[in-house]
Amino acid sequence: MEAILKVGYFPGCSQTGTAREYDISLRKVVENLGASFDEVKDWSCCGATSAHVTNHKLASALAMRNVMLAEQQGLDDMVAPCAACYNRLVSSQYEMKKHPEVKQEVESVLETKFQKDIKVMNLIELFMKIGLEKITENRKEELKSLNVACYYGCLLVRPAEITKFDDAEQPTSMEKLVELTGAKTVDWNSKVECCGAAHSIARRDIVVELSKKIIDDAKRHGANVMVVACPMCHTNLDMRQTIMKRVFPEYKEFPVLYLTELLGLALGMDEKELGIDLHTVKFNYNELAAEKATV
Amino acid sequence: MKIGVFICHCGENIGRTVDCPRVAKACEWLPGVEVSIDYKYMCSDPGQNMIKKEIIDKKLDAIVVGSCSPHMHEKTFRKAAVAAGINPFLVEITNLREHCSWVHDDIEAATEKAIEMVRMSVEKVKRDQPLTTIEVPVTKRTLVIGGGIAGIQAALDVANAGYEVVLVEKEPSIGGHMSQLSETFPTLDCSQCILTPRMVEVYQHPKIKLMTFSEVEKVDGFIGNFTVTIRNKARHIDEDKCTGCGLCITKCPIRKKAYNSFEENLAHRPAVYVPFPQAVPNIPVIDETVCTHYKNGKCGICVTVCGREAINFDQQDKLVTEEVGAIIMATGYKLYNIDKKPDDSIYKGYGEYGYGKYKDVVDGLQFERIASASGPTEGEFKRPSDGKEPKKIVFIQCVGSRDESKGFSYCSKICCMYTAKHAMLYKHKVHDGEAYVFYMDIRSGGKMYDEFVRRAIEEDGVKYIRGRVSKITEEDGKYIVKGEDTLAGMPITIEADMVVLATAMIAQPDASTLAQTVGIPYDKHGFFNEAHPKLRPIESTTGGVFLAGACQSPKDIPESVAMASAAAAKAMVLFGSDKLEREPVVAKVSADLCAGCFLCKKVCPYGAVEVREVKTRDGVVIKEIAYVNEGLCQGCGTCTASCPSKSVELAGFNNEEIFAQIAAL
Amino acid sequence: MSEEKWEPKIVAFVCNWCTYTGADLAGTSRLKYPTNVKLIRVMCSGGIDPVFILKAFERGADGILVSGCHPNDCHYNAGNFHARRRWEFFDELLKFLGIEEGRLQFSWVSASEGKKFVDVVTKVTNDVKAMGQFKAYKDLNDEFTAKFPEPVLNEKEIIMSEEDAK
Amino acid sequence: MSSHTHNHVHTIADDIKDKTFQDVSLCYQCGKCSAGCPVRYYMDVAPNKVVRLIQLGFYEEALKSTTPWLCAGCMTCSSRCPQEFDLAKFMDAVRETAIEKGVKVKDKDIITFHKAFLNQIKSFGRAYEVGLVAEYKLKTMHLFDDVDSSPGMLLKGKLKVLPHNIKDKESVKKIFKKTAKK
Ligand SMILES: Cc1cc2nc3c(=O)[nH]c(=O)nc-3n(C[C@H](O)[C@H](O)[C@H](O)COP(=O)(O)OP(=O)(O)OC[C@H]3O[C@@H](n4cnc5c(N)ncnc54)[C@H](O)[C@@H]3O)c2cc1C
Ligand SMILES: Cc1cc2nc3c(=O)[nH]c(=O)nc-3n(C[C@H](O)[C@H](O)[C@H](O)COP(=O)(O)OP(=O)(O)OC[C@H]3O[C@@H](n4cnc5c(N)ncnc54)[C@H](O)[C@@H]3O)c2cc1C
Ligand code: SF4
Ligand code: SF4
Ligand code: SF4
Ligand code: SF4
Ligand code: SF4
Ligand code: SF4
Ligand code: SF4
Ligand code: SF4
Repeated sequence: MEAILKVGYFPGCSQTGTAREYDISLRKVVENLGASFDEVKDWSCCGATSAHVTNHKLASALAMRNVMLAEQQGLDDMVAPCAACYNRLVSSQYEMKKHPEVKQEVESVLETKFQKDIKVMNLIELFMKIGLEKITENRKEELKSLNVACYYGCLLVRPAEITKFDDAEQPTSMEKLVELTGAKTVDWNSKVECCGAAHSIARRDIVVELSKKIIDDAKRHGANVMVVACPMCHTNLDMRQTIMKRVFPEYKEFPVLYLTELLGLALGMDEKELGIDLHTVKFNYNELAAEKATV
Repeated sequence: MKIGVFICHCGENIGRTVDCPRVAKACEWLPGVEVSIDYKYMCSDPGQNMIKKEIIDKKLDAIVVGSCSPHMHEKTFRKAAVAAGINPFLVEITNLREHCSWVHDDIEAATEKAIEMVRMSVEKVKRDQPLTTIEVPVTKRTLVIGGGIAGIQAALDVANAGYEVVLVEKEPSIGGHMSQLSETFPTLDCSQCILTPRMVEVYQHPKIKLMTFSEVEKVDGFIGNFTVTIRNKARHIDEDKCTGCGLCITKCPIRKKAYNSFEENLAHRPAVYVPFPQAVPNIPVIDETVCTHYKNGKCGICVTVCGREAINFDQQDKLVTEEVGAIIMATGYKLYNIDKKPDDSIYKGYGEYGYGKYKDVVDGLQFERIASASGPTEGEFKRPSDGKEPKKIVFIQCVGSRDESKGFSYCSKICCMYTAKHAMLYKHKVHDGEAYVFYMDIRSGGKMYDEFVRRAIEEDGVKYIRGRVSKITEEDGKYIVKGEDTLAGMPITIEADMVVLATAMIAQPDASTLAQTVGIPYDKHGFFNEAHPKLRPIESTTGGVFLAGACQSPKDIPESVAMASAAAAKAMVLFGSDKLEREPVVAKVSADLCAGCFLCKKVCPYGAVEVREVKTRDGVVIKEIAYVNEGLCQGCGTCTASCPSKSVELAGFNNEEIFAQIAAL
Repeated sequence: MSEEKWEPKIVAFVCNWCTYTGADLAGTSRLKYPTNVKLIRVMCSGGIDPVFILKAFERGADGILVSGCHPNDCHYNAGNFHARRRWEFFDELLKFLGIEEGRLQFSWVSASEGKKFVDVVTKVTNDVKAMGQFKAYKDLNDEFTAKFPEPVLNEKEIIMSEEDAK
Repeated sequence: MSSHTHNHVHTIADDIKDKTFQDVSLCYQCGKCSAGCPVRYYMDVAPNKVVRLIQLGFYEEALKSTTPWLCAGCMTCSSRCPQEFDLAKFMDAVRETAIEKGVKVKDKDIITFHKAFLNQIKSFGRAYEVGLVAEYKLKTMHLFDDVDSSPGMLLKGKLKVLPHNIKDKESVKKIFKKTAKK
């Protein structure tokens, strides 16, 4: 048997709460593909939006504390499944590399010296590392009935010179992954439009409007499901549909899955196992397939 | 060696801060100095006569003149020295004015410094060698590379003056980009109509040797004496036999496999083709990559129909050499195209505008073809996707230019003008159409240029919006253009039927390779560099190579033509005499010392270092050493500094001369 | 020469096309700078042999300036590129030889930068002044020439010092 | 830390450059940022205009605007700017400056939210949603805004009633202390 691939894991706050199903499905899928997680011990919040919008130094230090822990734990890389965490972590690393004075400051706040260059991966990079062929090999189900709108959101691909993994305007890496499940993908306009995640609580009006625009665009381009790779996006796009329904009586619900949930389905797991039943908008592959067949 | 020192007061200019008599007096004591005198105006006639008289009377071997910058009067004093019988290179100028009196206040310190400066010159002049100017013969023929309007103009000017021209064009026809244009600003006259007669004139000119479908492979030699190797690519059609009847073209069954690049890929062309109907020469080319014959040996319809037996599938590329004395670069530009993704391109490209994903988002030249009466739509405004007439067109300026992050930092200079032209042409044909232009600044310097733009706005009702577009998306056949009007401070969304990107003029992709072949410098964008941005804009820094048209920087037609005529004149200046004189500041290798490491050859920016074999009397090669070709050497001295055994030296600046100056400190 | 009146001796190797002409412009603009720097004109900064520098230090220079055209502006296409490459290496060598950083300075001054020329010259003068006299090489050289008198190049130096004595 | 000469007054523009390495003079006011900004319609001053105000020294107007607070940090602007000006980062710095200068912010709810969020992290090391929502709601008095989603979430185990504690809470507190503004 080949050695099990071990990957560092930084769950991020949402993963333990609002995005529980993301955490569940991610762990299951990764295990199914023959890899395992080494969770960063005692990780703390990356600071996400609130810190970096109000205090630059604090933001960098909060994010880098986790990189420090990973280094101390002897990890070479770690995945941050939340796009916002991912962005915070790589941006902080980038800034430290580019500006030695920032590095000095952060090191003095954290009372440490960074030695290694820990590779922080996003969800898509994680699967590229595990190996796309693993997905094809272990696939149990061909999700032929799905027309997927892959939603990258803003923070996964931007800025391209920092994230350096896909095109910032016309990314395609998630489509490639999704197509491995046998699902089709649609070409649509809002792949990288922002859903306003930062304002999820304080300015729900903004979030609802932006999210609805994105969902409408996906529908218009023939998608029957959307796939996301970020808990913040999911909160906005899934949970806020309750309000959309209330405000726009015509509004029709639209399922939004985590990329890991979609992969899980293809790998033969069921909705409950993957935590899809925790979503606001219901989704059941067989029902959807049957519905589609009748149309 | 007897040396004369002459200290000039330059009226008060030097005299005020440098105590000239004291300098002259101090220099009398320097070893080797025979006479040292000061005078009010050395460059004046009496001043020069005094120098001449001293040279003759005192039998001087060399002189030092302490005066203004050598860039000012070195020539004057050399001439005087020659008249009195000494070699012009035994004259040293000490720059007492620009480098001493004018930049210091303290008389004492300035005088001290002046004495030291003269002392350094005296030590140098002692070691100066008499040199003779180098004479080289001139081949009175010109090579013009590139047959766009610039190359055509330059070729015609030189040829009309009676000198032979070799015109090399890499495409099957001359004409360049101008042949693709519909109408031209600011007069809106038909581009083809004014260009075609010139193209024909080139073809028929007895003094012009035209080589189309050809490229320059190698350039050897130097100013007045270049040897150029040219590759005539195989057309697979015998140029001498073909009459240009076009039968082969109409009968060729392969019609959709290749895009027509003259039509900017808006149409297809057969496997055998001429780029456009007015092509010069009107001789087709067979495209091996799509022709059936080259796939499986079948078809051959063209052979059957050609009454002249002109088709020759086995024709091979041919290498020819030409001797010329001057080279005119006229290779023009390329248009930035947006259907480029980061990984296959030198620039990042516009993902937000779709990387060319949308069929009706076209670039400037595509729009020229759509507007052109001879274009794929015969001048009707039809959009590429569905052939419908666009009722609303958005033009976006500065695409690829003034955009360091996506393309190039420079202003491409002509796109403001051509956008105004495009919008105008459209409004003239589609009266109920709407035209919007997103711009950042309108740059329309030129005779009647701004008036032209104003006409588009005032008479034709083109709406100009100041701001950039952030994103284009497609929805149900409409293009949603999201931009900002920074003057109103409002976001603007336009649902357009078509979008035209005013993409930038950029350097030809192979410009840097060609520059290296010819041996001229180019800037970081790939445009050829002029010798001086103001005073020598037509010349490259390499002797005998001149620049014309958009290969030097973005240019419109009048500028390209003006530059072409200027380049022609520069070439003819060379031909004005049979021999060229050059300063003998060149490097020379000492055959005895040279170890044959050829470090010098590696560093020489002009390829002036050659390998020479040293043979015994009976012809046995004993070693290889470096040899500097005087014609090519420009006297930079880079080789001298890199030679580990100090066996190559620069005349007039050799190590001994410089050490002497250091020692005299 | 008494200690407090010591003025640094500085040699500048400048290329003919850019820095020399830039210095001309400083002159025509009547800008002012200290008198310590003496220029030696070469055709291109690419032609400046590191040995020139060592020689100059040996001959009692306290500081040296090397200046040519801007990287993309070289009259000879690429000459100053070679110069730069050579200097990178030479910088190391100087350190090895124990010549302090700052004694040898590099700059790019174009024909139109009269003001920059003045700034550069002033800076190098001030820097070297602050560093004090550079004796190591001169001493070494004096010692050496005392033992092995150099035939050609030294002759007038003797005469010069006689003149000084007068 | 500043690299400016002594006779130069350290302006807010300089301060922004020190904080985020963003030089406002880069911006040539093309407006591409504003045109693509998803929350442009909610802002009182267009993003490019905030840069303009800082360029011209109208600091008060810039710091008082709602724009920096509404900016979602999506970096659409930064990734499209022809001048490679990182406007998102610039917005961070403007917000930071506004807080430092004690500017009264019009959209108070957003700042309250951010403060509540940071308080959670400071106390527990991780975000604690129930506490966060509670603190935010108490402070803003938007008591029943989220009724449509919260109870369900609690039931689904998505919102935890107890905070997530990390072990080394002190180390996080220390970070807050060390980076705190004077
Ligand atoms: C959309 C658009 C609209 C325009 N409208 C106008 C207008 O209305 N009025 C106006 O004044 N100007 C206009 N221009 C500008 C005009 O096109 C140029 O000024 C002009 O074409 C420059 O001529 P050129 O000969 O320098 O270059 P080109 O026209 O580019 O010609 C260069 C020639 O050299 C050949 N060549 C290239 N490399 C090699 C090589 N290595 N070896 C041999 N041959 C080579 C090329 O094939 C080409 O034939 C417009 C430009 C554009 C893009
Ligand atoms: C404020 C200003 C700043 C500028 N800065 C720059 C710059 O930084 N860079 C740049 O490239 N350009 C600059 N220019 C432009 C530059 O001045 C011109 O491009 C250039 O001087 C034009 O040269 P010319 O020989 O054509 O004309 P002129 O310099 O005008 O020379 C014409 C000559 O003809 C003589 N003359 C006129 N009529 C007659 C007659 N009937 N008979 C005999 N002689 C006559 C005049 O006395 C004069 O000597 C600037 C211009 C201005 C106004
Ligand atoms: S030679 Fe030069 S310094 Fe002497 S008078 Fe003539 S211009 Fe002036
Ligand atoms: S090759 Fe023959 S058929 Fe074709 S154009 Fe020439 S002469 Fe006519
Ligand atoms: S042989 Fe080739 S060029 Fe000739 S007709 Fe056939 S396909 Fe066309
Ligand atoms: S000419 Fe006009 S459109 Fe072209 S780059 Fe310059 S300003 Fe932009
Ligand atoms: S570098 Fe010197 S030794 Fe080497 S080949 Fe050239 S001249 Fe000869
Ligand atoms: S002096 Fe310059 S151009 Fe002449 S041979 Fe040497 S390196 Fe080449
Ligand atoms: S896109 Fe960049 S240059 Fe343009 S206005 Fe915005 S910040 Fe300024
Ligand atoms: S980062 Fe802020 S200003 Fe920039 S586009 Fe996003 S929301 Fe708008």
